[in-house]
Amino acid sequence: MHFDLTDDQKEIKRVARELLAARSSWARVREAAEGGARYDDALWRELCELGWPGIAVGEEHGGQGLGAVELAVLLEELGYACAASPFLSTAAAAAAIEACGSGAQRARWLPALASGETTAGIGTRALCADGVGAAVLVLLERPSGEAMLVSGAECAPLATIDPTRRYATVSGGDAEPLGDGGGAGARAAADRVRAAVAAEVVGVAQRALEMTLAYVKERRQFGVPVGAFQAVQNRCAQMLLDTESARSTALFAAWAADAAPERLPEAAALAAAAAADGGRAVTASAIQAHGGIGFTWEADVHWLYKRAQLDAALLGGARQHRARLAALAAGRVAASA
Amino acid sequence: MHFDLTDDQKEIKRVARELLAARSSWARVREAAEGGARYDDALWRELCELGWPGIAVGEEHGGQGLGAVELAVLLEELGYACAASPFLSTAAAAAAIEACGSGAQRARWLPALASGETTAGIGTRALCADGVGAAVLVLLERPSGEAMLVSGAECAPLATIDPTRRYATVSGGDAEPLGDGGGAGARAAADRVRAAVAAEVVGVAQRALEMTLAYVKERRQFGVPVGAFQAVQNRCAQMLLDTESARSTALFAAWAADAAPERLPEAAALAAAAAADGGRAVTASAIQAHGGIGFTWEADVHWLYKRAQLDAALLGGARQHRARLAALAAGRVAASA
Amino acid sequence: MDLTFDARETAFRDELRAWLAANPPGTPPHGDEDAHYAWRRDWQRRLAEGGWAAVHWPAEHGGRGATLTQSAIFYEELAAAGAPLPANVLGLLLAGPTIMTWGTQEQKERHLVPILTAEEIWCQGFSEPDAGSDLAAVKTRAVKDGDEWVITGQKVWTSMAQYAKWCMLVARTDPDAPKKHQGLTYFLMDMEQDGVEVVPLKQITGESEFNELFLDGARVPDANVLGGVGNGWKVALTTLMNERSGLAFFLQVRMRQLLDQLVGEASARGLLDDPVVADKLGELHLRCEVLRLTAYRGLTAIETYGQPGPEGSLTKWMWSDTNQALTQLAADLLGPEALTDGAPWAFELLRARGNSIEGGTTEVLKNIVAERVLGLPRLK
Amino acid sequence: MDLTFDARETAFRDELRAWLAANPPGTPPHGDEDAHYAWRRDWQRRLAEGGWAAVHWPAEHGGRGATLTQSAIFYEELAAAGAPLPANVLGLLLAGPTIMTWGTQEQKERHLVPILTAEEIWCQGFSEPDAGSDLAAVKTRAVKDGDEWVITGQKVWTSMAQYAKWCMLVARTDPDAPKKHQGLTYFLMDMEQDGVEVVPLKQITGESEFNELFLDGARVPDANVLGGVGNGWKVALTTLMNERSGLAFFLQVRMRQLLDQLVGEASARGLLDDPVVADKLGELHLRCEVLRLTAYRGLTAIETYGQPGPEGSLTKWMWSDTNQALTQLAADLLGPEALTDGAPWAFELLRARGNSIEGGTTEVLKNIVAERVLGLPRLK
Repeated sequence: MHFDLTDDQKEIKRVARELLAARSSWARVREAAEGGARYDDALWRELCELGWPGIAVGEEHGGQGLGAVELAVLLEELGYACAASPFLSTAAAAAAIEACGSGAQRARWLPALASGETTAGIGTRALCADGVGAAVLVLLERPSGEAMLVSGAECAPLATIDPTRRYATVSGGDAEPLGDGGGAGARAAADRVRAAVAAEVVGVAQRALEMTLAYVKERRQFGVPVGAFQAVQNRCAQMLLDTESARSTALFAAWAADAAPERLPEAAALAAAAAADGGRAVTASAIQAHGGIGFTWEADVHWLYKRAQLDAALLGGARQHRARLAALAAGRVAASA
Repeated sequence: MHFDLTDDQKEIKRVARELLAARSSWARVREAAEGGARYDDALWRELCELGWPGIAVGEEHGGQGLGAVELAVLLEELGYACAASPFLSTAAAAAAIEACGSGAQRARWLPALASGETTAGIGTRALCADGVGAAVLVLLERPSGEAMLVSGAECAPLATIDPTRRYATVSGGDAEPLGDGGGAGARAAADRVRAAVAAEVVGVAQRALEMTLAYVKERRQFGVPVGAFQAVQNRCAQMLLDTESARSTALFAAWAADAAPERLPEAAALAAAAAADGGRAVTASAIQAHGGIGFTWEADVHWLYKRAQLDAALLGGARQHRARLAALAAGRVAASA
Repeated sequence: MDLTFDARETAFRDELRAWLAANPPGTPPHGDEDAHYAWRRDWQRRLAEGGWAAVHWPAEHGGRGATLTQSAIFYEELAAAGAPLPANVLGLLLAGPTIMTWGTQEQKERHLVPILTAEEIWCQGFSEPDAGSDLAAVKTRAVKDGDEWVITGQKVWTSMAQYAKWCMLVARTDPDAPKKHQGLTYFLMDMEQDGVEVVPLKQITGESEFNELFLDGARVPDANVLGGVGNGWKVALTTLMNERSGLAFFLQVRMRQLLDQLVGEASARGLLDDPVVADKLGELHLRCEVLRLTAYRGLTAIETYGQPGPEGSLTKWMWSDTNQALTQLAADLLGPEALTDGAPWAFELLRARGNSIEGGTTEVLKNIVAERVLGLPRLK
Repeated sequence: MDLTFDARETAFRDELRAWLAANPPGTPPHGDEDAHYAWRRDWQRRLAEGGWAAVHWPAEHGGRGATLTQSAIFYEELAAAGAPLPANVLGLLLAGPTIMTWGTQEQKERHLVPILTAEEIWCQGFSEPDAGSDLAAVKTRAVKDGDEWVITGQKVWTSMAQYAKWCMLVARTDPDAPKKHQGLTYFLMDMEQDGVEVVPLKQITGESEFNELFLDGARVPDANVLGGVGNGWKVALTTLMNERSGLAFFLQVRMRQLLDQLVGEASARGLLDDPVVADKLGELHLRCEVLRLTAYRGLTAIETYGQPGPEGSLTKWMWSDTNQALTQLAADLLGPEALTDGAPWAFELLRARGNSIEGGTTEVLKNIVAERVLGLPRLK
């Protein structure tokens, strides 16, 4: 039992944190967002040079041959930076195709995705992240819980409240279940995509928490730092609790994806439920703790709030995952009775 | 528009507060509760001498000829005292029969109820307050929302966590809809009973709040009164908000019962939803704010918590009332569309 | 206890309704903030012509001497008719009454009519970057120079400053006063001068309701001191304590309309049969009604006991919580379309985050409730 | 990252499971608290005989030198087997390790074995009526008299005092010490003497887990000072900081069992098809899992970085919140039968109110999180 990143994983995290601090500052994110959700092309090129879109793709397809935990580590850092890039969708789609795709699907899509030559979109037809310009989409079809692989679709740009990312609505295209004929594999693919989104949310929440802590330690009112007020302290404590809850479940889901696939359905539901609600709560709290400043465009915490709202939508909301968890619990209880 | 008690109603409130402070101290409540939910007979005699069980019963049946608001005023004070007496059920049943009963029902039950010669029970077959020894029961049958008048039933004592009141389970008996053949009248009777329970909860919450305020102003820790800590202050502020929400809706329901019957269904649902959740939250908060002391039998706040739990059960929980409110809102929106 | 309107109140409401029916506010112009504000300004002019701009003002100043309940009715009806708040809302609710209380005859004659007609818009210069909610910490300085005062400093969160002719400005005239709330003076400052710079503060919605105000040698003549030099704390309290409960009714009706709209959209999607949705909508309905009832209880309390009490803190807190829950539920129920840039629900979702900050943060409101309503001790 | 048990951990678990299977704890005696405690005492004797009473103690003192993960496994398995906590839990978790750290050779030889076998039960005399969570405010006095100390004062919340032979007692030996946390001394006090009176403190459940301890001339020989006169603050910190994470695992498994039971009862009533019920059960399931995962993350952190960290405050807070929500939901779903006096669910509902008070109130835990984890400043 060792519930922490390995030294190698910590090193990936450190490198990502440093790189993104240098290359994807708030000024850069803002520039991309204010330009109408343009992506930071220089950043994307750099991420591709590092091979990160293919972090969880096998070496035979030009990937790094690492796993879902390493992907989660990167996604947390990209979320932390609120980076304007198609990384989430491309890397998550690649990881899902790698783990669950048929041989033909892997051969067709992985090389170009791993190199970042082409990008992917993830989501639903009503809301697809990074869909515009994507070569392939991994869409989560709600009723069956199976992920569909869609190519040749029409992706109409959808301007959302989160201009740090491009979104689209999807119509048409050729759709097939991800994997050999759908079923468990296609459901696992969907769970992997959700686990990836949840990992991003952890970073978003972590950043919101850190910005808030820095602010309330600095900002003074009535002669003392506002962080000394118990109401502010309790708010920050709750933010920590929500962030750590999202982190524990997101790491569990990433670990289960590779190491204990039979636990993935539950782990992914846990991660999705915790991230969808927690991300919104933490980032809303960050705005509140910043007071009037937090409500301004200049303060940057709002990018995190907006990203958390869209990520929650990509996850389909917490509720369906809680329902799934209740059903799983009921099944277990019934089985042991 | 005058949303406050009249001078006469305030006088009733003052008299009740003073009388109960003298006659139904915590020592007396405790004595009754520890004796196995025995009632305080001396108190009951005194309440009867004042004619309070018949406060909302017409003078032709020996009542005071006042209305639902005056009843609510008394119930709030009885709840505030957490008095061990069959007042709630008897007075609420009498008020419901007076307002909604058929001529025969009124003639049969009101004189003895108004004088306190006999008592009534209210609730359901699974949980009936004051059922043991009651001559008549007003039972709220869930599906139709109609109140039933039941006599000659078997009431088996049910020891609950609230020993300040006697509860029973009910079987058998002659049941008839309250009023002429049920329908709107019998539903209004049920709403009146719920409004009465909600009024009691307001008093329970008010007492819990006042005990808490007194305690946190007095009790010192780390050299200051604990009431100076923002976390405690915020807790108390929330208690006030919940108490006042329950009070606003309970008063509205009591007023609507007599003055605007067409608004009673909604008003009663508002009052029941606010009281069921608010009463439990406020009294639980009172225990917490008292710290370790609050968790002891000696501290008396627990009587209020237990009463609030049972009152919530008598109200059938907040959820069904929220559902009713949603349906009412939807109906109104549809009608105006 | 009587929760119906009495004859006078009903007559007031009916007269207003008839006037609103004959003078519909029309639909707001889309998109452009300036056009929207011009619409509100025009709307106030029409209100003033009809004698409806300042119902709570005494008749001698062009009002109707409305009771609090009538004021509440006014704002409820305004909102129900889809009308906007009058453009000069700060002038009507804050500057006007403060000038009536503390102003000289000249000041009253000079200022009240243009407030009423929206000819001269007012803004409020209280908050400062490092003072926040703490008026005693005001740093903006006013230094005497002949029969004028020279003002230097910075104000924030000044809504409508971009349209304002006048500013209710609190500045420090005696930095050596023994206590910090002493040595403040309340000025009526002309915004149209060099030395006053208005910089819009863009919000997370993309709009700019608020501004920063940079004062660098702005000048105010002695005649525009309100309530006497060094008396600013007291005068400002009049402004702060002024009865704004009518506004609360306006906001409540708006929230109720928003909820009704959500119920309608949920119904159109067949979502009302979903018990979880019904549970949440029922809870929001409850909270809206609690707000309305509690606000009316507050009105009665004020009418009975005089001064406005601190109950407003309770309703403001409830309102912002509820509006945030409501707009978040809309996003949950309506999905991506409620998160689309420029969609009304998306705007409401973002705008609602400001509710618990503007006009007193929820944290400050809870403190006020704890200390002033519950009498809990202050730390230290 | 590896969320499976390694070979050593698996072996430990399997050995324990085998032992538990061969030595089932049996069913607890109903009703009588003394009988229940006797059952727990007997259970600890059996654990001790099997070498399982104090797995986290070093082998030289009769333990197994278990790692934190093994300790966690121990408590998880104990709870899963329906076993109670060992009777002498405070001796095993607090007194023993504190004596190992600070005790003389004689003290270790005298006390450790009877702790292990539950022959001598221990209680903890830290809290006082006016001191609460504030150890520096301890008022109980110890005055030197020859080679003895004479103790006068009052302690509260001393669980198991009615069964205890020994008390970990913190008393003030130097009232003139310049700082309040100086001048404290940690005593091993014999409870079986005149001058020690134990008064049960009845809880809102009707049970008496806790006691008040009245000390009126109780005597402690010099030899029973632990860690030196005047060093009580430091010694007490050892007790307070001692690793109790294993206990958290026990409580979590208990809560999971309670939730499973509720899911079963809800299912039997056909309530799982109700989306509102499913939503709430799903949320509780999530919280239980978050607790389990976060606790394991905490263990890894401790194993990696040494000292136990303040994460325990976070899990304790989550646990009490969740247990309160769970027991309240049970009352909502099961109706009156969950509110019947003596019904297990009714007991759980009432008992859960203590969760956010005992062992550090949630308010204090949040402060600890804010100051020690988040590094937020203290007021003053």
